[in-house]
Amino acid sequence: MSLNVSVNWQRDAFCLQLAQSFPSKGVTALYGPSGCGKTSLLRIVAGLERGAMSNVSFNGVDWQNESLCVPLEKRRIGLVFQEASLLPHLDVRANLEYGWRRTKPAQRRLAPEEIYRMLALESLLQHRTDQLSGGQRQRVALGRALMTSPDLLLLDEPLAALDAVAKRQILPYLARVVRDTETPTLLVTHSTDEVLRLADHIGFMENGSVAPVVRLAEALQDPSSPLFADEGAVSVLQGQFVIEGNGGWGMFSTTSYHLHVRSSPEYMSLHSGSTAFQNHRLQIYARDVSIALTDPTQISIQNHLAAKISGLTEKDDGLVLVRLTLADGQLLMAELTSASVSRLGLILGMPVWALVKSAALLQ
Amino acid sequence: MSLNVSVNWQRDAFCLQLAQSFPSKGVTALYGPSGCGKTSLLRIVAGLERGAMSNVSFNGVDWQNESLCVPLEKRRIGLVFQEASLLPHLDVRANLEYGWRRTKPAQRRLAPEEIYRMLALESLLQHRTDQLSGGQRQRVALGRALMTSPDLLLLDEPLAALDAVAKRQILPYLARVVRDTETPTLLVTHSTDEVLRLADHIGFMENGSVAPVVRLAEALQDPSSPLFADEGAVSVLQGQFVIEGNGGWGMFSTTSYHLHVRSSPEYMSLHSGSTAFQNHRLQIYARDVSIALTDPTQISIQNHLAAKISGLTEKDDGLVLVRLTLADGQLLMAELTSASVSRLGLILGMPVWALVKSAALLQ
Amino acid sequence: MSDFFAFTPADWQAIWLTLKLCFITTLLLMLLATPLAWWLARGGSWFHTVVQSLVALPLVLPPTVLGFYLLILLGPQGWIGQTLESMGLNHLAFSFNGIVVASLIYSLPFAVQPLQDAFGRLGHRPLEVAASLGASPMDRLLTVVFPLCRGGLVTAATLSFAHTMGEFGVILMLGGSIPGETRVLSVMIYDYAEALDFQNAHRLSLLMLVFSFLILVAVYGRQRRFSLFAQRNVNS
Amino acid sequence: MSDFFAFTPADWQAIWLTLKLCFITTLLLMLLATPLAWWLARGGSWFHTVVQSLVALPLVLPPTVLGFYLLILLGPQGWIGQTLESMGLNHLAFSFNGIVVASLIYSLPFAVQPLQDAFGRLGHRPLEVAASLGASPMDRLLTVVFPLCRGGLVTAATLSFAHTMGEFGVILMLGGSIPGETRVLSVMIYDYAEALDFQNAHRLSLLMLVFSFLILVAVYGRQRRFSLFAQRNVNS
Amino acid sequence: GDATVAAASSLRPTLDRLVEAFEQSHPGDHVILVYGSSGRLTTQILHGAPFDVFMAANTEFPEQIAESQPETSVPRLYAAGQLVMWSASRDAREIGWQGLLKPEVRRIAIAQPDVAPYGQRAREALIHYGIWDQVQDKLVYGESVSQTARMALSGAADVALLAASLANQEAMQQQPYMRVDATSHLPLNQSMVVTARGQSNPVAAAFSQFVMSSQAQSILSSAGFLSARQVGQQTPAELAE
Ligand SMILES: Nc1ncnc2c1ncn2[C@@H]1O[C@H](COP(=O)(O)OP(=O)(O)OP(=O)(O)O)[C@@H](O)[C@H]1O
Ligand SMILES: Nc1ncnc2c1ncn2[C@@H]1O[C@H](COP(=O)(O)OP(=O)(O)OP(=O)(O)O)[C@@H](O)[C@H]1O
Ligand code: MOO
Ligand SMILES: [Mg+2]
Ligand SMILES: [Mg+2]
Repeated sequence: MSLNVSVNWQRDAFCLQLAQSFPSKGVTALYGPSGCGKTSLLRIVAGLERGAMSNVSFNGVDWQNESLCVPLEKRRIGLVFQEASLLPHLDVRANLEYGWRRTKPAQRRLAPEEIYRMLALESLLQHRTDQLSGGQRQRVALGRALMTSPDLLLLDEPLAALDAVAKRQILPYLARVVRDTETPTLLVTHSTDEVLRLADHIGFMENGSVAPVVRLAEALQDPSSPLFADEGAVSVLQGQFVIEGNGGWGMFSTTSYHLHVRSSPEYMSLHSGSTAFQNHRLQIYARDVSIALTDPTQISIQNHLAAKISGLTEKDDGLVLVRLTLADGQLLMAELTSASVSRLGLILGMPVWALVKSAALLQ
Repeated sequence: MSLNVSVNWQRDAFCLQLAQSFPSKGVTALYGPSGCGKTSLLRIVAGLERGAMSNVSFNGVDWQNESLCVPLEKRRIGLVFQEASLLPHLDVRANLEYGWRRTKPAQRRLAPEEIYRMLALESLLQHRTDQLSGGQRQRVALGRALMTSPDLLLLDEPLAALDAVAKRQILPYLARVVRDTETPTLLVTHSTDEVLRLADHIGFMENGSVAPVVRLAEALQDPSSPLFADEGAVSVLQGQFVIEGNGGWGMFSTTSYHLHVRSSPEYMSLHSGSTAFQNHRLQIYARDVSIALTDPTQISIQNHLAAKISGLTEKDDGLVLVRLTLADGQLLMAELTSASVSRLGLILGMPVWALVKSAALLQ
Repeated sequence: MSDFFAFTPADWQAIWLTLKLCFITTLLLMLLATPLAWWLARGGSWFHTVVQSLVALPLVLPPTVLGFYLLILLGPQGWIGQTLESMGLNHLAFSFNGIVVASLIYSLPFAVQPLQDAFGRLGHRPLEVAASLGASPMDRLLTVVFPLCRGGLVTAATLSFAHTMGEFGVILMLGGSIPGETRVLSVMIYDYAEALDFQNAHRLSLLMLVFSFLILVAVYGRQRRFSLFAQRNVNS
Repeated sequence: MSDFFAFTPADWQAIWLTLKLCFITTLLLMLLATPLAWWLARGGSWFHTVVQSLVALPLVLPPTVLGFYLLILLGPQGWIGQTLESMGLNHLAFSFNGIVVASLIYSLPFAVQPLQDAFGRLGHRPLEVAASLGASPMDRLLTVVFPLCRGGLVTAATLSFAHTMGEFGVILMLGGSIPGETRVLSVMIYDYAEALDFQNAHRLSLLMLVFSFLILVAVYGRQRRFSLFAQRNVNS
Repeated sequence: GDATVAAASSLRPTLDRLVEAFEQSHPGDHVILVYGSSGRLTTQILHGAPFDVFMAANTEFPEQIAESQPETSVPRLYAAGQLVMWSASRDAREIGWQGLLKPEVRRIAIAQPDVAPYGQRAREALIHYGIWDQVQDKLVYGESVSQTARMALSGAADVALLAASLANQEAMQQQPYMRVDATSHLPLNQSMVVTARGQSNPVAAAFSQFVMSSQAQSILSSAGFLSARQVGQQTPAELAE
């Protein structure tokens, strides 16, 4: 069961050509440079580009082929555009309730109050849409789409207009919404952070075509992934997380090592009550990992992990990406200068200590 | 000489109230949460909110007071809106040239070709505006504003719609444009990174008012600055930069210490030719700084700086911000867990080694 | 003054008839013009252009001449009239139904044009949004298109109403000025003027002007308030 | 067929006069209606509402009645006519200038309404953008407002042209049907029809219809091509 | 019963009085009057208008109807119009035909000769007095005599040639009129028919009878028409010869 799309669409100079199956569970990120066709692809999935030669089916139901085109309103798709497109003749509440009213009670999985709360919309309900700032508008658009409890969410850079604080506040809620309501989501985004926090799968787009969709963990194995162009390589470790004391600090453990890490307050408030979580993901930027030949003492870095060097990739910017295999076999990447590599005499197979300065709990 | 604005404007529930002088040199960032009035303020400076009770003067010339309102077209302001607002009846080239044609030849400081090149617009010139993707549109809007060689640039989150790669490519050019052409700029942004890269001064907005505009360096002294809410505290060191070899690596030096750092390729290509630069800024995230009691060897971290602890600020999230005074008196901040602080027994006045994992050259 | 406005039973009959004609015509016109304008606004073939041009053609002919052709077409000798008669119905000349049809044709361009403009300018986005929220095409029409094109609807209805009210050439020719059936106010005023009965002509003219003015002020006033609200929204 | 279209010199005179009247009226109307529509579209006071309602009022009166009032007003005894005479000019009754004025008044609502709609929907953003790029108000009008409101302008001009062409009640009364001066095609067709000279009435009607149809097709065809280009732009 | 009478607009308002008299002498009968230009009414009758009696302002149109609708009654002359000269600003009797050429007479209104009988006769009179060519530049045309009267009333036309019945109206009594010599033009004979539709309507027959009664005829002549007797009991057919 999944979303299958095949498109062959020449529009002026631009050609969108792909045959792709997207998982119909969790969040699939579409990541690619400006103008590569992300919006066009979403519009085809939504049935908004009738001119496009395309076949679309979702969970076994044909949405579009040569002979048929299920109209958008029958697809139960939540759509958030790049620019908030609020209906200007309705106030905020009426915009939000527009879809809600048109959703059969049996299909309503999300309570309006909950959506209002998670997107901080309560204080805006009485406003006219022209009284909202850009960010507020986008929040309303997001809420409005969620109100229909859609079967599929199509998000076209929904957070681009939000400020960092608002973004950080909403991200975990969005993550929870798409997870708890099990709404499969196609997310177009430019932000590696959003991908790491939200995505389960990722499809890289370039010039009108999509590389096969892969699991995020898999995509992160590739040091030259476009995801890393901005912030550098990232490793993701799987393990158990147990909260210790307050402030969100706790212990991330695998069978063979522990890391002292911290989850965000938003994360905490979402999971208040429980203290131990299985199968969590820890995100570690390669630039936050240093290497020592002996286990250093008298240093502020807390997390020291024994590892073996399993790869050394020289990049053209004078940096070396060091692949480290941890005791439990998981992969950790470290970014060092080539000067350091030669100073320390790092070679393949060498046992070293990985010093992890900081790590972020995902999921 | 500067931009003076005083506003007292009640609009429905929202009240914008400020009396502020903005420097008329370099880039002044306006930073604040969604809905705090940033766009409204820019519109007042542009003369687009006539209803607003306000006084605006620029470089000694009154733009608006009780009795007068210089129209926007006489203010020579370059304006880029949150949403690209291309003129839909003109193609990309005509949009770009619209302002250029209306600029007196004597006032043209920027050559169109240069602007096209720096914003990668060449391949878009023949397109209709409705053939552009969101990011492409915003690039055109930016270019169009620059084409008038404005006396003042007002940018309302101009890069919000650009993907990370495009953003990273354009940022240094934008920085150079505003610097080389000495175009004073008011920049509304949500992004700390943009602030650190572009801004000389910063004004924090909250709820319709602006805190006094301060130099960026000054703002960075405050560990609780809103700028740090997202990425944590940042220190900025002043010094000399000398390029050594290729890949952008070089030596950042002050009177008493050196750091091995790297500038970006975009930066390099902008400054190709020269190899030594005075008075450069180095940005170091506090989370990238570790502390050791003795100078560690056999560790990949290259930059070890002798320092003295001059401050310990416990934050409510279990982290401690350690202020370090370097040999030349400059300030460096390190973010440690309180567990590390107590494990190492850090106290005020203690001599320690600051380990700098990575640093970014600004400017 | 009270004397000035002491209307005769014939006046009252004409007033009532005029209102009936205007309301019915405007109503039917909106029902008819809306789908037509929608179709015209969304399509781009040469066929659309031809239909759009045909809609505007009634404007071009002098009203009595148009009325004459309608008489030929809708009367007992015309093929529409004959078809109706052969179906056991009445032909349309010299009847109230006939002048309704005539007014529909004559005022059609005034209903179609503003609607078409409004629909054309609406863009696809609001409709896409509403569809994604589960609104069926009819639902979108009622809850998105109409509210957002309110200006166009008001203009269309107002122009249609006013134009039907003032129109008399077509009605005179096709309707035959039959009291209680086709003798509307405009015909009556015309008749008074023809008889050099200026007192009555002035009286009824003033009535129509004042009445129409009040309607227009009410309609435009409401519309204006609404459209100012909406103005900052153009880019949202 | 060639015989059917063998126009008499009187026909040619009327054709020429009609074209002249339509072009001049449409031109003047656009010059007049544009600032008026702009003012109406941008303002929100009760005064705007009143003016907007007044503009639509000529629609409501039967044309010959309107013509009679105009005759009184513009003729040698009317205060406008007298004022003109005292300035050494001619009064406006029974002259080409007079029927131009009458057509202006009568067709004003058809020019103002579509323009006002278009201007109202334009929004502030494109104007703000153009101003920031150094365009003066007049420059913005020519390079932003007009191109973006092209649909409204075309509609306004087309409706005005067609309506002036078909209008005859006012012209008949005020113009006096003077050959070469005020006897336009519509009056001529009317006369033919009144005299039961249907051959001539058909001939001229057909001419007007075909000519107008061609104009309309040309105008709408161009406009349609343009507006389809612009359609995806509504949100950009 | 009811009957609908279509009448030339130049009969207004004389016919109103005539109908009043008819209804008084025929209690229970009712006449609905529809005025219009003779040309339009003819067209309408030819296309099935529900008129029982047609009283035209000429003799040709009733004949035309009788020709194409055989059940129509034989056209019957009921009166003749009289042409007069009238001016809102002066006594028309003092103007004289040559006076029309003076520069202070700027505009002369007549009914459209191709359409209205009064216009046709006005043209004949102007030709008869030898000034047709000279007044060409001064002529303006009304669609009907009534419109011609309004042109003169408004003062926009200095002089008008119109129907005596109109000049007798209250609105025009401010100035006296000058009767145009009946020999200067063909007579303005007016005839009527009972239409095919009116044949089965006794009220139509009664009304057409009544029009020829002496009571009705004297109403007509007092309003400014020549009664049928004054014109001579000729049939329209004879007149045409
Ligand atoms: N109406 C159109 N006609 C022709 N080409 C178009 C049209 N709309 C978009 N394009 C082109 O199609 C390509 C894909 O556009 P699309 O909007 O899907 O990009 P995108 O990946 O969403 O970009 P962004 O991240 O900037 O929003 C672009 O190169 C654009 O120039
Ligand atoms: N036309 C209006 N009428 C009344 N209030 C308005 C209007 N436009 C905006 N506001 C309010 O004014 C405040 C400031 O809006 P503004 O657009 O200046 O915010 P902003 O700082 O630019 O936000 P963002 O970062 O989301 O763009 C908001 O709270 C908004 O609700
Ligand atoms: O037929 Mo008439 O009598 O000219 O109005
Ligand atoms: Mg896009
Ligand atoms: Mg804003």
